[in-house]
Amino acid sequence: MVESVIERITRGHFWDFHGGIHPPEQKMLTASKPIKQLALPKQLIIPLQQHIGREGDLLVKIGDKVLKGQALTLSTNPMVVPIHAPTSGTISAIKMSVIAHPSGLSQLCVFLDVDGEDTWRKKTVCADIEQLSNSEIIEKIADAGIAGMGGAGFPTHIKVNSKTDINFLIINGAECEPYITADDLLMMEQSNAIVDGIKILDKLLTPNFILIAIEDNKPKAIKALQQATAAIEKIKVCVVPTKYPAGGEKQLIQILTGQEVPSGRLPIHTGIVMQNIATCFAINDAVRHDIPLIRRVVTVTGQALNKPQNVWALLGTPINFLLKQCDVQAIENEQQPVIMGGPMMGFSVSSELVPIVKTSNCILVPSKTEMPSAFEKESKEVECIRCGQCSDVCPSQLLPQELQWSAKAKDYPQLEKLNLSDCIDCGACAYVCPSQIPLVHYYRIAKAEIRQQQQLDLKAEKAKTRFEARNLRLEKEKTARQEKHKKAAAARKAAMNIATPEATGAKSAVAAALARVKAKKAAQSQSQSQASTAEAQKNLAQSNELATEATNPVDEQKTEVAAAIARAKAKRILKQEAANKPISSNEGVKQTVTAQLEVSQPPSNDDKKAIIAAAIAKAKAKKLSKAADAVKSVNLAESTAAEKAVNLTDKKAKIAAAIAKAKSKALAKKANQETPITTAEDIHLEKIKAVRVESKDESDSKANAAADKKIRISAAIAKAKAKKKLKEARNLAGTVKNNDQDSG
Amino acid sequence: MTDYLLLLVGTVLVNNFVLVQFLGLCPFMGVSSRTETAIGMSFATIFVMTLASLLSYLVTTYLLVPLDLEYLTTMSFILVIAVVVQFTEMVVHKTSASLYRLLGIFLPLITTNCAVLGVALLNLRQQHSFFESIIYGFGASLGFSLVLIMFSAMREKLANADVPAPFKGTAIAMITAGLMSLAFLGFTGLVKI
Amino acid sequence: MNILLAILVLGSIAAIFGALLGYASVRFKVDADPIVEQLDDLLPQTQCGQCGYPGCKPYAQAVADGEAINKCAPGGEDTIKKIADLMGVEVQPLDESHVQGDTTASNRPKVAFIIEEDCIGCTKCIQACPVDAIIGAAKQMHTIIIDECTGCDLCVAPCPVDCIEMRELPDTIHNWQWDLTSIPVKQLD
Amino acid sequence: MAFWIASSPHNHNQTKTPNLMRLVIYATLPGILAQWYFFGWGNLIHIGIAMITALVCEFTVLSLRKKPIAHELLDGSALLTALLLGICLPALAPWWISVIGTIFAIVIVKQLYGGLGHNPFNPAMAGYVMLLVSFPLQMTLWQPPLSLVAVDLNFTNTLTTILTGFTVEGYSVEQVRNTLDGITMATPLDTLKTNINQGLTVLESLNNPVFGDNFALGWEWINAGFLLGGLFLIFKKAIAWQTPVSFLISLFICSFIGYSMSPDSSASTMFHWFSGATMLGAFFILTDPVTGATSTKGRIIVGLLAGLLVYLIRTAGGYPDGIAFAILLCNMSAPLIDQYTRPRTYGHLKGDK
Repeated sequence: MVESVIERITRGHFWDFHGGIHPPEQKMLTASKPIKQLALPKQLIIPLQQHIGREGDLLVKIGDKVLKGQALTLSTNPMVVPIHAPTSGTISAIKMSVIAHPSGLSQLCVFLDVDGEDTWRKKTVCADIEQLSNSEIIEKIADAGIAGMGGAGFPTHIKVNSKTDINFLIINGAECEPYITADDLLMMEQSNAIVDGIKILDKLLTPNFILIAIEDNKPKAIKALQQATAAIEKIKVCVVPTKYPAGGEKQLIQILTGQEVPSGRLPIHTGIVMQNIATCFAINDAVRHDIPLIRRVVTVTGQALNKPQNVWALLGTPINFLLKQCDVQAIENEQQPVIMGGPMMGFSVSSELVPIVKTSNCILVPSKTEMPSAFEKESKEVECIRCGQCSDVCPSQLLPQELQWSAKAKDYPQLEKLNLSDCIDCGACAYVCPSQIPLVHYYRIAKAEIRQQQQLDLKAEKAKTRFEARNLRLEKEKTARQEKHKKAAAARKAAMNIATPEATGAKSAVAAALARVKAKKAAQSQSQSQASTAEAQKNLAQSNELATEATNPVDEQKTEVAAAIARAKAKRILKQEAANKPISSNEGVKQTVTAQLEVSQPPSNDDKKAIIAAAIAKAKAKKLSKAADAVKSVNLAESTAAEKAVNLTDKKAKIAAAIAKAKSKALAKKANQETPITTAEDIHLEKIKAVRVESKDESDSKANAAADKKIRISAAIAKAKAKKKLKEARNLAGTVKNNDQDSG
Repeated sequence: MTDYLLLLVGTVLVNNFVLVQFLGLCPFMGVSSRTETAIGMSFATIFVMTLASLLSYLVTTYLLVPLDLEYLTTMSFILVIAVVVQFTEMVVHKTSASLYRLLGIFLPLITTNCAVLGVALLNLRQQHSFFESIIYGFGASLGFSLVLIMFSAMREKLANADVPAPFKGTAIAMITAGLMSLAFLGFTGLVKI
Repeated sequence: MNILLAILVLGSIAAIFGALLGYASVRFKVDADPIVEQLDDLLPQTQCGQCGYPGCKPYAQAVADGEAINKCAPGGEDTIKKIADLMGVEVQPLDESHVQGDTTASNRPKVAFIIEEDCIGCTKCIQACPVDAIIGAAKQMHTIIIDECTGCDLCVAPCPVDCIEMRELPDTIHNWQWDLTSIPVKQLD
Repeated sequence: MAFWIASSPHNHNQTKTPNLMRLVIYATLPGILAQWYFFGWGNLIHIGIAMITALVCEFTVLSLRKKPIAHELLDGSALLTALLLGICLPALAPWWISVIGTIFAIVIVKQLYGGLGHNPFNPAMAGYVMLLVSFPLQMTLWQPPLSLVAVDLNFTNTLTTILTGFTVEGYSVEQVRNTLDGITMATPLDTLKTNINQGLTVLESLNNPVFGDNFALGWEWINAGFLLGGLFLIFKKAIAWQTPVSFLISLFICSFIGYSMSPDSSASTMFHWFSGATMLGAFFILTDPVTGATSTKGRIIVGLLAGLLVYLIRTAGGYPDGIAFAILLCNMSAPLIDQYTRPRTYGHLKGDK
């Protein structure tokens, strides 16, 4: 199979992909002029994210002076690609700015005021790459911030770090989009550097064959690369017929190997890796010369420019600078489309401040005569007549018109059935549509909505499980509570049976309980101890009255007896409370005052326990939060060095929290207050992990250690306290029970 | 053999139950909004109609005629059809729960599909033999299925059409059915029965 | 005599068929399909309770038992249509009496937001949240886990100091819907 | 200078639907010229009437629906429908035939479905079939080729016949249709069918002057004209070649089988190709993208089916020519065929949809 593929290629026979179009190429505008070196712009706008993946962590702050090639962000994750200062200067701002995205939305960008000196940071040039191990090379590629420069911007170091056997390494120099000649010129001028880059890739991936695919409309580039690779057996320069979109990854693979990449999979699964020409050049720069990805060739073209040509643009150069360099003809009262990328798949930009990023290969400023459809204010869309020209040109063999009907009807299941996800947005269908339907636009909207729907479904699924978990928990708590109530009721019943039979009516017992409650409430406040005694006496009188009312008025003697008993009980309670008072006030001092004071539930056995548990938890939570604050400050101050330490404290905090949780659980036995307790712990965990960043003091690593210690201490304290509390609570429960029995 | 073939072609195309004789319009309009449903309904109807014409032939020939009870024809046919439909419903429910749900009320409503009773009564009137009855029933249901499936595919296409509001839904479906009927007139005289 | 014969014949046919069907119903017995699960899958799982049931699952159960299908405000007409398809009933317009809050404003997804300076830490919203998306403790400031919030706005009403409001999620390049008309165009001189 | 936002692709090959329609209209010219040469002014007058009616109908419906009138009125689709209907009508049919036919075609078959692009049936053919079924008498008022007609059918005579039923000199339609020999004429297909039914062999019936020297006097040249126009359209890539080719092959095979089985009662293959509306149907009506199948495979299947149906209806059916019916039946089955002939998408295995 492999042999026959190579045989065919050496004979110059290729496969064909379905469909495809031949739009006017217009490459002659720029193909004959060399790549121009530009003067430095005044300011560069460097978006933090220029690739697929996530933003890196900022390493610089406003006012910092940076040198050319210095890293501005740090990669902490394989999907994060760092960015570098394209030249030396001062960071003047770090703020949201319009980025190179069709939406015209803003993202965080570093504004670099250029000092004009262009001073390099220290470079370590590598003389012999043979001395480097593969992992060292990959690290260099990752550190240089290289992401696929053909359009998608997939991090290159992931793509070249493949474990599977690679059959073909395909170097994509097809550049099928009209107008664009950036790769063409690069191949003409830098063919040796590109081949050196390919050699590095060869070392990393060890493919069986390396195919360089170039469309047959670039004779000079073909010649240059053929000369540069003449000595290397493994590399084959493949001259493929010109047809849009031959440069699409899947299409090029089909042309060269006749294989199709299965839907939903990557080429690497079929043993194929594809790299862009410009990426190869950048890899060579990064590995051999320690030059990170800070510049690229950009084709600035279109008939609205007087001097269209390819330029070496620093990343972050705003397009208005480029347009001025190429002498744009401003048309009065005319809305001029400025397209980043080619005419088929590029997007129009909304602001002159949009910067060049790693994936921008072309700035196209067409004149009205050459591209009238780009100027149309209103869509000239008419109804589809099912002529089928779109399906004839679709490189994915989809049915664009049926997709269009379904997209308009928002019939997403049908769209998925028609394999909308296999659409590569090449725009061939919309290009040929006689009804001028913006087909690709419909698909994009539908794709975005399908994606969002999937996310919503995922979210709904999560919400469902969370809701069910919550319900389960509430249910458990409820049954637990009921169980306890049952037990308590049984205990009361038993107590009543033991107590003197007809001494107290039920009502007097209630009255007594009421009195008890009030007395207790009064007694709890330390500062009002005097008043509370008085109040308790008042309560005594009240309970007396109540008791009087309660008992049968016919038998006065009995009433009196009952009242006396009630009074006696109340007195005893009062004494008891007085005895309890110091303990509780002590508690109040030890714990946070707020925690105790707000508790005002009737002190039944269970509730009391719960209150205590809540108090403990709260106190602990506070301590934890203090610790957390410390951690936060540390985190800010020493972001790199302290990271491991933070992780440590994080762990400790977690352990402490877990202990506290376990204890409070044991204590509270899922009483009412459990919900806030657990969530209280959650909040602090959450905070420790990562929340808002606002800190005033910059403590050093000692503070970190201190925080660590603090947490441990607080955990220990909490443990001790919990033990004490437990004891007390048991005692208290015992006395209360005794009281009950007595009163009964 | 040729006769049977002609009878089949005649019932499927020339005297199509739906588009020429206008029988069974209720499920024709009701379950034609999706092709999947229409195919399911077609199989159910083919099964019911073939079995019903067979059973009704047996009931007439061996029960009602010997006992001189021809006036009970309609009643006993209804009984036969109801049983066959009920049976079909159970089978469908067992074999394909999703189809069962898709067909919904129209599955038991095959009972009231006038094409089913029609085929039984027409068999009687045209004095078909046993095999002719079966072929007639099969052909009628085949014709029904053919146009039902075609119609459903058209309606799926129509779902995206920009139909004026007053004609949306059933109205435009009826117009489409009328145009289909017009097209089927082309088969007139194809088979002389 | 004739009538008797007729009755006899019809009766015997009916009896035979009846027996046949009886056998068939045993032979082709189908267990009840788990309709509640399917309904629950169709519902948006905001657990908002606007339908009058404490969550989506209970409402799914209720619909399976014959409750009206048009009470799910967050799901809107799409959901009603899907339920109608599943249940084999007519599509009904959304029951407006079950719509709380201002649904006309926009269809953009919203999440709850706690104005943290105003929060007094009463935990009432925590108890109201059906998906435990609010964290905080008594006397502590609360906050919303945005990723978990379903936008049901059940926490808005219980807040005694009105410090919770529903805010639209901001547009990012990740959730942008290709609405080209919304792009602000800047002038280039 | 201000920025202008648009979605990609920003380029377009600048083809337009109205241009496509206009191209198809031009391509009918050779056929129409042949028709005019052999049958006089009748069809041209009908085309004119139909076109005016079509524009009026479109205007009315579009204004009722508050759609952009100028835009859609001039897209050429209504004119094309009227043109095709006018070509198909018998030359001497009364004027209201084309008016009713066009109203039916435009209002009911096209606009009720939402206008261009939405109609599942070809409007011209649906209109024709409706007329054929509803007004069988008027729709068989075929006129013999001019060379066989006794009356001098100049423009005014034809016009008055169409408008009033009588020529200027006062001949009725029936009289006009009589040939020099005093025989009422029918189309060659009609004549052949009647003769075969009467037990005559094909060879015997070919003696009838209506068949001329080759297969069908006049008709063969009209068909040749439409064939020419069709080839032009295929050359310009305005229509897909699959449908007409597979249709003609299918018709050829069917008629060849029939002819070789019983040469006496079957017309030759070339007679089928060059009589009736075969070429018009093959290149101008079956290829209507709106009502046909969209995939390549689907187009071939539709063509084959149409060929079979045309042959069946011509030889065994009750109507002399089956093109219109066959096309409507194909329109009916096209959506179903489309559903089952979807091409395999890149990266998907066969059968894995």
